[in-house]
Amino acid sequence: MNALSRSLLIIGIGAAVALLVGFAEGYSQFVIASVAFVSISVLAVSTLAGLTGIWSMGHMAFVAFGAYLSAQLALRGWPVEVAIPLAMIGAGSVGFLLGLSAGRFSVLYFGLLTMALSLAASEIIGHWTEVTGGDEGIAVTPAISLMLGRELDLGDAVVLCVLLATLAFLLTEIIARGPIGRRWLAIKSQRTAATAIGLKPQLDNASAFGFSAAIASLSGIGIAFSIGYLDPVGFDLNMGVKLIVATVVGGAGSLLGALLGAAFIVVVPEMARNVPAFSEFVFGIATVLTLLFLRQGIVPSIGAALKRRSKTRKPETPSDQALDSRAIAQVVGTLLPPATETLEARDLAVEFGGVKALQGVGLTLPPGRSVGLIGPNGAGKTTFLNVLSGFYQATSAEAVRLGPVDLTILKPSDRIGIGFGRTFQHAELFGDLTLRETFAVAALQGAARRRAHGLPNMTAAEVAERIIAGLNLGAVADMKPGELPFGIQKVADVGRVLATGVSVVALDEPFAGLDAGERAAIRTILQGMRAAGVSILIIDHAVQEVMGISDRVVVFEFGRLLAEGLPDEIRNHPEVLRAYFGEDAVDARKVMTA
Amino acid sequence: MKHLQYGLAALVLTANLAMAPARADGPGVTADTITLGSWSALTGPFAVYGVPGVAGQTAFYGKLNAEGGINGRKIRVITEDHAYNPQQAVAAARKLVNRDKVLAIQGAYGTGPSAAAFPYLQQEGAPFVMPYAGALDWYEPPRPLIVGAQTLLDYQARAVGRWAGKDGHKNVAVVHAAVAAYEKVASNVGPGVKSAIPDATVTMVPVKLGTTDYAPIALELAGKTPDAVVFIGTMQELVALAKELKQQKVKTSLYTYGGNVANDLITLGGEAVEGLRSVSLTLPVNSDAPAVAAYREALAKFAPNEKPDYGSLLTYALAMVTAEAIRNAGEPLTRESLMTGFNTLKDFDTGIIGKVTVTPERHLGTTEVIPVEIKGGQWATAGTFVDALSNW
Amino acid sequence: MHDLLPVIAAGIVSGSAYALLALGIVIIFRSTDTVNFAIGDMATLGVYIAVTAIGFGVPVAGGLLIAIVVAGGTGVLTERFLIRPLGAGHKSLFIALVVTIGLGLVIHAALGAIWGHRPTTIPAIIPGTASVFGVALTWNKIVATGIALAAMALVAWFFRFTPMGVAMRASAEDHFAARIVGINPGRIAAIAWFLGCGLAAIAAFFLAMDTSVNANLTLAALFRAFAGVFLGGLTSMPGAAIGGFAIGILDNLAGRYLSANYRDTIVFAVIVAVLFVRPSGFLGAGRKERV
Amino acid sequence: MSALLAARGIGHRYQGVLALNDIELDVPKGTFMAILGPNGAGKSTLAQILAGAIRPAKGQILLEGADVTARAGRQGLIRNGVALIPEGRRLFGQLTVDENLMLGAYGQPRAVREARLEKVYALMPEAVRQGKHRAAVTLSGGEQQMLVVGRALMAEPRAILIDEPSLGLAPILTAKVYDLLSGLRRGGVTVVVFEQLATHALRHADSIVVINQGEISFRGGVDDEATHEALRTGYLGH
Repeated sequence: MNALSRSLLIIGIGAAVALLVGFAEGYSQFVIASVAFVSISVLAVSTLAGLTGIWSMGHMAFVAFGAYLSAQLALRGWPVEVAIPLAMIGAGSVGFLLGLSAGRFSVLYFGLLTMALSLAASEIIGHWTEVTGGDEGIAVTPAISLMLGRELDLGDAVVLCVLLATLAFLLTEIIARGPIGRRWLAIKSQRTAATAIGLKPQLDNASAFGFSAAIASLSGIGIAFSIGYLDPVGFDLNMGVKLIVATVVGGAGSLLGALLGAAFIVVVPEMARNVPAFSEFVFGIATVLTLLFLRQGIVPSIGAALKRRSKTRKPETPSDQALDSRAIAQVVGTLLPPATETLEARDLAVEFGGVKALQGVGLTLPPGRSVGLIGPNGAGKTTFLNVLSGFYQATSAEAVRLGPVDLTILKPSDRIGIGFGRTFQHAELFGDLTLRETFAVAALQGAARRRAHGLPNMTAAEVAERIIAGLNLGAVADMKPGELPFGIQKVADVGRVLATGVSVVALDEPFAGLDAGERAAIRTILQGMRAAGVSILIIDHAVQEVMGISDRVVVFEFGRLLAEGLPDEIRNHPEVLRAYFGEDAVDARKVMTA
Repeated sequence: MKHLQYGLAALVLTANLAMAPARADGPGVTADTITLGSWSALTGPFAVYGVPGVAGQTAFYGKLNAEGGINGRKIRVITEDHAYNPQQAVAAARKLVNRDKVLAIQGAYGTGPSAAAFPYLQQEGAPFVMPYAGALDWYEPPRPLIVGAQTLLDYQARAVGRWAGKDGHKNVAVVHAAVAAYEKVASNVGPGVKSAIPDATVTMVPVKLGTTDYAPIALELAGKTPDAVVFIGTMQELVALAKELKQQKVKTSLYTYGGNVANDLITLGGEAVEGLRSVSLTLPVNSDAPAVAAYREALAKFAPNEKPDYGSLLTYALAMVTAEAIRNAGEPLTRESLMTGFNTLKDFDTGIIGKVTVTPERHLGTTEVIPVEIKGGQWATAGTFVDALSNW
Repeated sequence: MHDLLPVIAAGIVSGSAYALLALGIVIIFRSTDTVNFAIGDMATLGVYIAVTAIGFGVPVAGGLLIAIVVAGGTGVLTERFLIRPLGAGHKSLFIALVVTIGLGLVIHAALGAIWGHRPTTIPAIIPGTASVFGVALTWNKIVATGIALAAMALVAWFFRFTPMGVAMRASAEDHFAARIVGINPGRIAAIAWFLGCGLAAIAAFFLAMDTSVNANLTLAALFRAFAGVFLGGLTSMPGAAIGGFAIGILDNLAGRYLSANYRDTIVFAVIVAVLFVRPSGFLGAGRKERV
Repeated sequence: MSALLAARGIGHRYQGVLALNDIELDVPKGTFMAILGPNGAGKSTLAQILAGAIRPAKGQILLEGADVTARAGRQGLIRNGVALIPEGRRLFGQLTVDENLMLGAYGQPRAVREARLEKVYALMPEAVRQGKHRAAVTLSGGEQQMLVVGRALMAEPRAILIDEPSLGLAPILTAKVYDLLSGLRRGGVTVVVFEQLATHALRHADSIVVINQGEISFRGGVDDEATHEALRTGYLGH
């Protein structure tokens, strides 16, 4: 089902429920309204948790914000149509500011901070008597509606709740499940790799938190007008915890899950009404049982079960037969400009707590060439790459630059902009995104650079399509990395960096863990990239592979530069042989040269 | 698959809720039953008050029904839990009025939660009678559909203040929970003290509601050396304060108001609360007055899980007032005639609380309290019913 | 400020309950990566059963033991039948947490249903008061604090010197390595849950003795214990204990000198400020991020 | 020579990543075997499966002919005398040297543990002996590697499986570790080394197994020409 039909479905369901309200008797209407406004706040928490991994216990603060703001506006005669955007903007801004700090904390600690937010909100509501009525609460004046041209009565309020829910689900479908949401998911599943393709986790976390807060405020508007009375107890931590329960039970990040989660926390106690004082009991048991048997929450668990049943297709490992380096070169040529700058590192040192990981190393990668960096385990190859990609700070360096740009002062996420990208030893693909989505997310990051270099204008989807075709990933383009063999994941990792439009690519162990066929495929792709003018830095253990594709080879050992030269020189370099095979170079030479 | 079924069951249930047919019987009255609605805190921290409150009326209506009901009709009370959450009280109100079609809401517990439901009740024209709660604005000015007989906490506070003054305490500290509802009530203590001793010093000491550790407060009071401390807050906190005052050897007299006149206070407070004085709305539960004896018997029979205590005795008496009003209302029994039934109560004596008189201009049926104190580990009367608003 | 020492003394007394609860939370978290939100309710369940036993003539000290065993046993069963089936890993973190929330609700509701909502009391172990820094503390509180401190010392000794304790620390540090030296992860988890819930039961028992036996006995204390846990670090046992005491003292200082009304807000403001400086608490392990 | 440990038809996969395919292997009692192969060949997986630390998806593990596959996945085969020293050492860094060693004999009576502790300390370098109460993380890499061997020895194992002992060590330190392993082998302990770096293994081992892409590509003696050919193919491709 595509995005448009999903959106239409949401509108359709919303409209149908709104119509249904007219036929229901009063109390059922109220239950519908309750499910509607609770589903909005569950949706907000669930979307945030599902797409960014941030779990918030403090969202009732935003719900309260929406509720009290709309009550105050109604009191002053402002129409509800004005209250909606104002509440969203206000809650969204506060949420954005709070979200900026999310990345500093682990999931649980940020959970505590949001708990503190909830408590702070309760304190404020309890003491700001003029606006909130303090702990005694305030009755809400019915709001005027511009569309209806009159005050909302209780029946209208129910419809309002349903419409607000429809709006919330629609916005979430469009924004959170569109390109922006893909970014959030990318960051959630691989923060480091996301940074390497130019995403900014802090900013994206903040915007996700802000979005989610804005959605939550809609729930408050629904509560204000359908309940008609606001009291701090209704927005306390207890309710915030219930939203977490609903999120987990329904399944984090799922729209249908949010609806079911809301129904769960409204309807389960409703079922237990006839047994007074037992709603807690029933609610608790239902929560525990659901999670024991549907571990990932209702919707994802059922979804997974259905998928298991239908899936039999097994993706094939890529092989070089299907790949053609000339075709790849052609595709790559349309995606990124040829390299024009030299990547250079001179006299670089890195220390971790007094331990020298690198000292005095360096290398030069002229535009369009390929350089191999090899060395035994512990040589410092990965550390070197992490300095180049900005994840580690060099303790000292004479120069680390790409052309005129000093890399040491650039943030990791800014390297894409000057044309430097990297891949990862373990591929580090975005676990929650399909390959197509992954390429599209990366393509958006590369758009500016492609434009600046006068490459043909393409949408993200077009870029993704080209990469899929060029790397022969058509059969697996709509699958997630977890379902794919490692070989395909590694190919996709290269595809991802190509989509960002960079001209200098550092590959971290591109051959590690691959079989012969997969290695051949990577080799073909690298040849294609070279032919398209990409500068390539290959860091790998697979000596033979590196030698085969590199113009020059650099060897590190124990954090120092051991040798540097043409592949053939390195192959017979006594120090290199010693490094790999120890002092018994006789044996080793046999091994290397046989 | 089993798990899927649970989910489906929940969905089907939601659908059923939405489609349930409305019953066509009038508002809660049939040939043989009268259905009343009520709400209370049956869960959460306030269940300690809410549950006994329900037990009292259960005992009264149980006894009444066993004796044949009112004009051949049995009384049925549907009680909903709101866990002291006003939003849940609104939901309860909607269910009771809209689905259960109750005649009236009576004996409802919780001031804030009940107030939250008023706009809805008013829209539906449902009477709200004899609540186990109350605030000044419920009765002043009188609202046509609200009638009660629980002397307001504000009046109790004034009365206890006056008592402290009459006892000769010139320097009085009022320790109160720092939320608006309690603050308002506590503000009546000062005028009460001053009505007896015009130049008395009254200091307010706000404490966060839910405080368990009263050591800092006791130490603060030790510095102020008040002659008397009037406590306006929950029982658990009163116990904590009393114990801490005793420990820190703060020599002072402790006063409180009706909500805390429970046997639990003695159980929990032990020696620390000996000599504590309070105004009460009811006679002590161990009183040998006939009505109180009948209450104890009914409670043992119809709510055997609850031991006799202040809360259930009060709601028992309030239910007695409701029953009297239903009798007064005569036939046909409608919401209008019920309100008339209340409005014609004159000096109705439950034998438990102060005499109840309701008129269209006066919807709070009584403003009387009775002074009580803890003597030898038991509540004992220290006088007779007095009007809390008078200078008794 | 003349009563600074007494206020701190009172803070240490109330802090000992927070510290016990915090320690319990951390022990369980370290062993099974589960934040046990039901720990307070499990402990309260232990106290209720202990009170029932005391009603049948069991001495108060015996009651304390019963509370520990019941709470600890509930913990062991919970781990075995509710937490272990969820499996390990990052994804189960919040699922396990929500399961304990659900369990807490069930226990809480059961307490009300079985024992009613009216508070009862536990008789004091030793009546009377003593003067500490000029502040009168009941012997009860002093004994309670003493037992709490002794329990913490015992736990420290257990983890420091017994093979099982060392094994538990090893397991917390590296589950896999612990397995391959022959440490049974199931037994480690069971002991951790028993210890954690048992410690919480001690806290709950003394809270009950100090105030009353009621279903919401640990509510406020648990909340402060969590604050202490986050202050000290979720992975550090000494951190949790110190954090708990720190919260007790901070809470009393704030209540006495700043505002009795805003004490929670003040305590939380301090914690948030601390977390911004040290995002994993004072003694907690930093977050490892793989590059 | 009978086989102490044997693998029969072992197959394993991690999330679609090739790990092991149809491994048949006999580790003769009392020998020093080196299992060599490049990164990602499946050595670590095989080491963990042979030691019972993870349960193979397919196949059986035999210990002296008895099928012990069912015991795998929990505490491994340490109680049956098979000790694993995993890749990256996996010491308990926050625990002291003493505690690390004592854990090696976890479950044994105190007297036994203390007696063994003395024996093991005798094999340890000076720095380890001097630092009994230091946190293990403060030791140097070489000392840590020795300590983790010591931890395994505390179980008095019949077999030691050691994964990448040379990882991150200077050659001189690696040599020391191998000397220790050789000494153990002379003392009757079966030693299996899983290595990327061939030099030391070639010098100390009795037999060589080359594993590549999850499959055994060669088995033979140390001085075979065929061994070198196999290693070349294994490391550098065809």
